[in-house]
Amino acid sequence: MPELLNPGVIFTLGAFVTLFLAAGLRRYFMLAVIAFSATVTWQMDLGNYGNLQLFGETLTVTRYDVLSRLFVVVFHIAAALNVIYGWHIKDRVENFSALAYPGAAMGGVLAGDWLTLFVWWEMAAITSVFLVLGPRSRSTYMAAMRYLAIQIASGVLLLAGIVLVYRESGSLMFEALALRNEAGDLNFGPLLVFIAFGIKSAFPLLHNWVQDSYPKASITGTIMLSVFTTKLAVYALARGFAGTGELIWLGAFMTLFPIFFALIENDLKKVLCYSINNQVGFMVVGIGVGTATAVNGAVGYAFGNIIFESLLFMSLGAAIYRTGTSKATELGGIYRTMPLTMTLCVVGALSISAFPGTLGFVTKGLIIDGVAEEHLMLIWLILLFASAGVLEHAGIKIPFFTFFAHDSGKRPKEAPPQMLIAMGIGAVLCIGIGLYPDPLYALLPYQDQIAGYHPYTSYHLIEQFQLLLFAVLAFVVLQKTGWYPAEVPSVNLDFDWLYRVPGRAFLGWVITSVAAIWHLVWDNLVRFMEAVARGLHHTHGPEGALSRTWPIGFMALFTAIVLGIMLIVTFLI
Amino acid sequence: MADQHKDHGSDPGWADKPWFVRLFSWGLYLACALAAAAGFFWKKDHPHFEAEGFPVFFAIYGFIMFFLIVVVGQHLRKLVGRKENYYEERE
Amino acid sequence: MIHFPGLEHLPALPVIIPLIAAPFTIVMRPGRTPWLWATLVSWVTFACTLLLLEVVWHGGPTEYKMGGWAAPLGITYYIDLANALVMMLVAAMAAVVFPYAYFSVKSEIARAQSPAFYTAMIICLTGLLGVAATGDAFNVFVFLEISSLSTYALVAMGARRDRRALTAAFNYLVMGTIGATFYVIGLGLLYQATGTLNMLDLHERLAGQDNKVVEAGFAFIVTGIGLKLAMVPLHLWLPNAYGFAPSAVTAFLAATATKVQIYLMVRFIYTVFGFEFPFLEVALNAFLILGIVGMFYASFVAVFRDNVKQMLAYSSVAQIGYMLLGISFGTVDGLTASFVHIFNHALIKAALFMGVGCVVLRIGSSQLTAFRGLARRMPWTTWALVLSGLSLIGVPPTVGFISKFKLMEAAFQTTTLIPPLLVVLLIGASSLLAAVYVGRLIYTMVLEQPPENAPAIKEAPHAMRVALWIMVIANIYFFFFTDLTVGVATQAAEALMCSQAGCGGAY
Amino acid sequence: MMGHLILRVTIKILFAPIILFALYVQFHGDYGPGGGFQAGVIFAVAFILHVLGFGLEETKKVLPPKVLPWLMAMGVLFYAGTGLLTLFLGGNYLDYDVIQPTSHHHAGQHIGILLVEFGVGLAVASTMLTIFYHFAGRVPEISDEDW
Repeated sequence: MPELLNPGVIFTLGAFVTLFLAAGLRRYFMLAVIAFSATVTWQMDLGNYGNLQLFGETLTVTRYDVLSRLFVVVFHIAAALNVIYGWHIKDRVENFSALAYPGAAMGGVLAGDWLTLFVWWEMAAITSVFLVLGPRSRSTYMAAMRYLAIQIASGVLLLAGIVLVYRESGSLMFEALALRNEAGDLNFGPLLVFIAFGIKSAFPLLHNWVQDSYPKASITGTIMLSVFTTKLAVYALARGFAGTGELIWLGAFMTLFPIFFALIENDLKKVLCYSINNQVGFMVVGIGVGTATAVNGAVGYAFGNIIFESLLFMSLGAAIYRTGTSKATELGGIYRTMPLTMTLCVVGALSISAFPGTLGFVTKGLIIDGVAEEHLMLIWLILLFASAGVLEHAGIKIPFFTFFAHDSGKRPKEAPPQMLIAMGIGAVLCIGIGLYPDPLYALLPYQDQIAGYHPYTSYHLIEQFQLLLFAVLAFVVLQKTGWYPAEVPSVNLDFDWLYRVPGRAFLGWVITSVAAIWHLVWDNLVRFMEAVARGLHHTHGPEGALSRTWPIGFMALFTAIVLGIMLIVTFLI
Repeated sequence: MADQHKDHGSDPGWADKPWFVRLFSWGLYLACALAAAAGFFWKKDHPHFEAEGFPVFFAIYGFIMFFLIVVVGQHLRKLVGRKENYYEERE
Repeated sequence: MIHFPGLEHLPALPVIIPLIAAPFTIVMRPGRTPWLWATLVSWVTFACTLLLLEVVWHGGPTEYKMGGWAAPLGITYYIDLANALVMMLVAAMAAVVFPYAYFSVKSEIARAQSPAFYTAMIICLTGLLGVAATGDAFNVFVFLEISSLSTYALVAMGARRDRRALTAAFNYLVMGTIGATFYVIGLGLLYQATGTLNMLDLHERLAGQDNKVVEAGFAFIVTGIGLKLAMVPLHLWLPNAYGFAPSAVTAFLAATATKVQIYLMVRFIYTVFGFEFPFLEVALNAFLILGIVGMFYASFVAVFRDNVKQMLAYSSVAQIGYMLLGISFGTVDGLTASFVHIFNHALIKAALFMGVGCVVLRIGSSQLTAFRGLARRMPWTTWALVLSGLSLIGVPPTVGFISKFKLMEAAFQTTTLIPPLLVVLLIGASSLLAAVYVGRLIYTMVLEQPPENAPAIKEAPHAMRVALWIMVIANIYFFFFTDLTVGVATQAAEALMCSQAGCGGAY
Repeated sequence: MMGHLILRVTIKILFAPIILFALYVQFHGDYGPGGGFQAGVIFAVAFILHVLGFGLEETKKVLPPKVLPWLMAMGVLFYAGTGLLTLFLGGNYLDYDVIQPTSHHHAGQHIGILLVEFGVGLAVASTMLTIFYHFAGRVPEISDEDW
C-alpha cells in the first residue's frame, strides 16, 4: 500500500481530513500535509511505483522521472506559498480545494498511464470548480458552470481519445503520441487527446474559460487556479506531444493575441489571466520545437512562471484585499501606503519580463535559444515581439496601474504579514534562482544539454537589456506624449462572446421553440385524451376521477403507440 | 480600508515628485545608451540569424514593437470594447 | 427411504427455498421474528446461487427437469452463466437489503403488517429468481406475475408514510398487468406458430418461420417486456413506484426488478429469436434510439427533481438506457457491457437507495432540502452516498467507471445507425448530466449548512450502516477485481451470441 | 329481518351443496376439467354468499379471519411440501413417481397431483376469503354525508 502513496494521494487524503477539522487547526494541518508530502517525495528515487493490475492492464500510479519531478517540486512550492498566503482563510471549501486541487494536479503529473491521468484530470476539474464557485453569487455560479462544462468536456474528449489510443496501440501507458501518421493524416485518437490537452492549456479560441472564470474566484482561489490547471496541461503536452510541429504555431499565436487584449483590459485580474495565456504560449512553442534545449526551456519556464506569475497574482491580490477592487481605473497611487507589496510586485514584474538577474531571464532564454537553433526566424521574431508584450502588460501595466499611475486617493494599509511572507518567499526565489540557477538546471530533464548552457553571457545580457530597456523607453515616450491609452471602465469582447451572447440567444430560441412545440403537442394530446376519456365517461365510470386516471391512460396510449410501431415495422420488413 | 480618503493630488508621493521623475528618466536614457553602445563591442560568436549581427537590432526591435503594440492595441478597443455590465444585461 | 437432496437440485433450490419459506413468514408473530427469518432465507438462497454460479462457471450450463418431465413437454430450468449471474445478483441484493430493512421497516410500516411485508419480500425474491432460472417461456410469465403482484403490494405499503403510494401502486398494477398481458399474448401467438413453450424448442421451431404471427408475437413480447423494464417511453410507472415505496423495497427493487427484465429481454432476443429474423435489427435500432433518448430525457428530469428518491428513480430509467444501448449493439462486447452494467448498477442503486433510506429513517423526508448539511449530521451515510454517487457518475475507482468504459469500448466497435464516436460522446455527455444531479446532491449534503434549529439526529442504526457500507465497498471492490463481473459477463455474452452462429446449443 | 328471510333460507340450503360442488371440482381436477383454482373459488363463494345473507360478523364467527393466514400458508405448504417430499424421496422437485415408485399405474402421480391440488384449493379459497373480508370490512374513509 505505501507504494500507492504519492503526493497526489497524500494531498487528496489530507484534503478530506481537513473537512473534519476545526477551522483554526486546518491551516497547520495543511502545512503539515505539504511538508509530509515533500518529505515523501524527497525520499523517493526516480522510477515507477504503485503498479496496479486492472482488467489485464498494468496501471502505474506513480511515474517519478526527470520530467515529472520538476513539476512535482514546483507544485509543492506553489501549494505551500498559497497556504501561507491564505493563512487567514477559514472557509472549509477553500481549504479543501487548497489541498485537493494541487493534489489532483500532482497526481496527474505523476500518472504513468492514461487511465490514472484521466482520473486526476477530472479530479482537477472538479476540485477546482469549488474555487471558482468561491464567492457564491449568481454570476460566479454561472461562470463556474461554464468552467465545469468546459473542463469536463476536456475530460470526456480525453477519455474518448484514450479509448481510441488504447484500441490502436493496446497499451495504456502514458507515452508520447504521434498526431499524424506516416502519410501525414491526422490520427483520430491522439487528436482527441491533443484537443483535450489543448482545452486545459487554453489554446487559442479554447482559451476563454481562463478569463471567464479565474477572475471570479476569490483572491487565493485565483492564485491557485493560475498555477495548476494550465501547467498540468503543459506537462501533459510535454509528455505526449513534444516535437509536434503544430504546437509551434499554436504557441506562437498564443503568445501574440493576449498582448492586445491585455493592453486594453481594465480589470487587472483579467490582464494577468491574459498573461497566463501568453506565458503558456511560450511553453507550448518550446514543446512544439521539441529539441533538448527547447523542452528544457519550456519546462524550466513553467517552473519559473509558476513562481513569478503567482507572485504577481499575490501582490495584486494583496492590493485587492486592501482596496476591494481590481479595476485599473479605481486603483493607483497606493504605493505610498503599500511600499512592501509594491516592491515585491516589481520583483515579480521584472522577473516575468525576464530582466537579467531574475528567474525569467534564466529560463526564457532557453526557449528562445531553442527556437533560434532550429532557425525558425519568424517564430523567433514573434517570441521577441511577445517578450516586449509581456513587458507591456505584465511588467509595466500591472505594477504601474496598481501602485502608481493616477492617484486614486485610496490609502490602504500595508498587506497583512502572511501575505508579505508568501510574497517575500516568492520574490527571494525569483531573485535567488535568477542569480544562481544551478539548482533549477539540475532539475531539468535534459542534463547533457543544460550542462553547456550559461545564461549570463555578455551577448545574452546585452540583447536582453537592449530589448527591454528600449521597450521601457517606448513606454516612457508614449506616456509623455499622452499616446498611451487611458484606462476606461469597460469589458472587452473576446471569443467567449460567441457562446455567451449569440450562443445563449440561440439556446434560448431553441428552448422556447421546443417548449412551444411541446406545449402544442401536449395540449392537443391532453385534449384528445380528455375527449376519449369523456366519451368513455358517458358510457362507464362515475363522476370525477378524470384527472386521476389520465396518467394511466397516457401510459397506456404510449404502450399502444409503441406496440403499433413495433407491429408496423416488423410487418413491413 | 478604513483609512482611505479621497483627496486627489493633494499628497504627491515620492514617485510623483519632479526630482524622481527626472532621475528616473535620465537614468533610463543613460542605461539605454549604454546598452546600445555595448552592442557594438560584444558580438555573438555563432549568430543563428543575420539580424543578430546587427549591433542595435534588439534595441530597435524592442522599441518599435512596443510602440506597435500600444498603437495597434488601442484601436482594438473600438472593436471589442463594451460597457462594463455588458454580459450582466444579457443574462 | 429418504435421500438428502444434493447438488443435482441446485438449479431449483434458489427458487424452492424462498417459496417454501414464504408461507411460514405470514403466520409469524409481528416484529423481529419475520425479519430474522427473511434474512436467514435470503442468506441461504444467496449461498445457493453462489454455489450455482460456481458450478455453472466451471461446469458449463446445467439443466433441471421439474417433476422429472423432459423438455419440451415439461418445464425445465436451464442455467447458464447469464442466468446464474443474474440470480446471484438478485439473491445478493436480497441478502444485503433484508438485514438492512429492519429499522427502516419498523419506522415505515405498521407493526401488524410486518409479517405480510416480509412474506411479500420473500415472494418477490422467489418470483425474480424464478424468472431468471426457468427455461420455459410460460413459466416466466407465472414467475413474472408472482414477483409483480408482490411488488404492487410492497409499493402500496408505503402508504403509511405517504398516501400517494396507493396511487403509485395502482398505476404500477395497471401498467404491469398490461405488460404481462402483452407478454402472454405474444407468447400465445408464438405458441400458435410453434406449439411449444420451451425457449430452446421455440428457437428451433421458429427458425425459418417468417410470418405475421411470429412477427406480431415478437412485437407484443418486446413491448410487454419493454413496459416491465421501464424502457422510455413506457417508464412512467417507475418513478412513482420507486419514489413512494418503503425505502427497503425501493432499494431491493431498484437493484433487481428491472435487471431481471433486461435479462429476459436479452434472453428473448438472442436465445428465442435470433439474427435470422430481419425484424431483430429493427428492434435493436429501436433500443439504440430509445436507449439514447432515455439516457438524456430521464437524466434531464432527474436534474430538476427535488425529491431524491424520484431523482434516483429517474436516474434508473436513464441507466436502463445504457443497458439497452449495450444490447442494441448486437455484439459480444455490447452484451458484456450490458451485463456488467446490470451488475454494477445494481450495486450503485442499492447503495444509493439504502443511503436515502437511512436519511428517511432519521429525518423523515427524502426531499433534497432534508439533505442540507447532512455531512455534519450523518457523516457515515453522507459519505456512503457521495461514494456511490460518484460511482453513478462513473468516476474511478468505482464500478460505474468500469461500466462506462466497457460500454464505450463496445460502442467503438459497432456499426449502428449512429456513428460510434457520436454514441461515445453521447454516453459521456449523459454522464455529465449524472454529474450534475449527483453534484447537486453532494453539494447539498457536504457544502450547505444544516437548517437552523434542526434537531440533533443520530446516525442510522448499525445494521443499516453496515449493510450500506458493504454495498459501497462492493462498489469499489468490483472496480479492482473484475473477474466476477467482466469475466462472467464476457463468457455469458459469448455463450448467448454463439447460439446465433450456431456453435453449440442455444444455451 | 323478515326481508332477508327467503334469501337466508335459500343460502342455508345452498351452502352445503356449493361446498360439495367445490369438492367435486377439486377432485375431478385430477383427470377432467377442474382443479384447485376453480374449486377454491367455489368454496369461497359459499362463504361469500353467507356474508351477503347473514352479515360479515356472523360469517366471521363461522370462519374467523385469524385462521385464514394459517390456511393460506398451509395451502402453499401442501404444494411446496409435496415437491419437497419428492425431493427427499430421491426424485426431482414435484416428481410424483417417487411417491409410489413400484406402482405400474402411476399411483404416485395420482397421489401427488391430489396433494398439490388440495394445497392450491386451500390457498385459493383462503386468499379469496381474505380479500373479500378486507373489502367487506373496510370502513369508508369518507362518510356518505361528505360526498
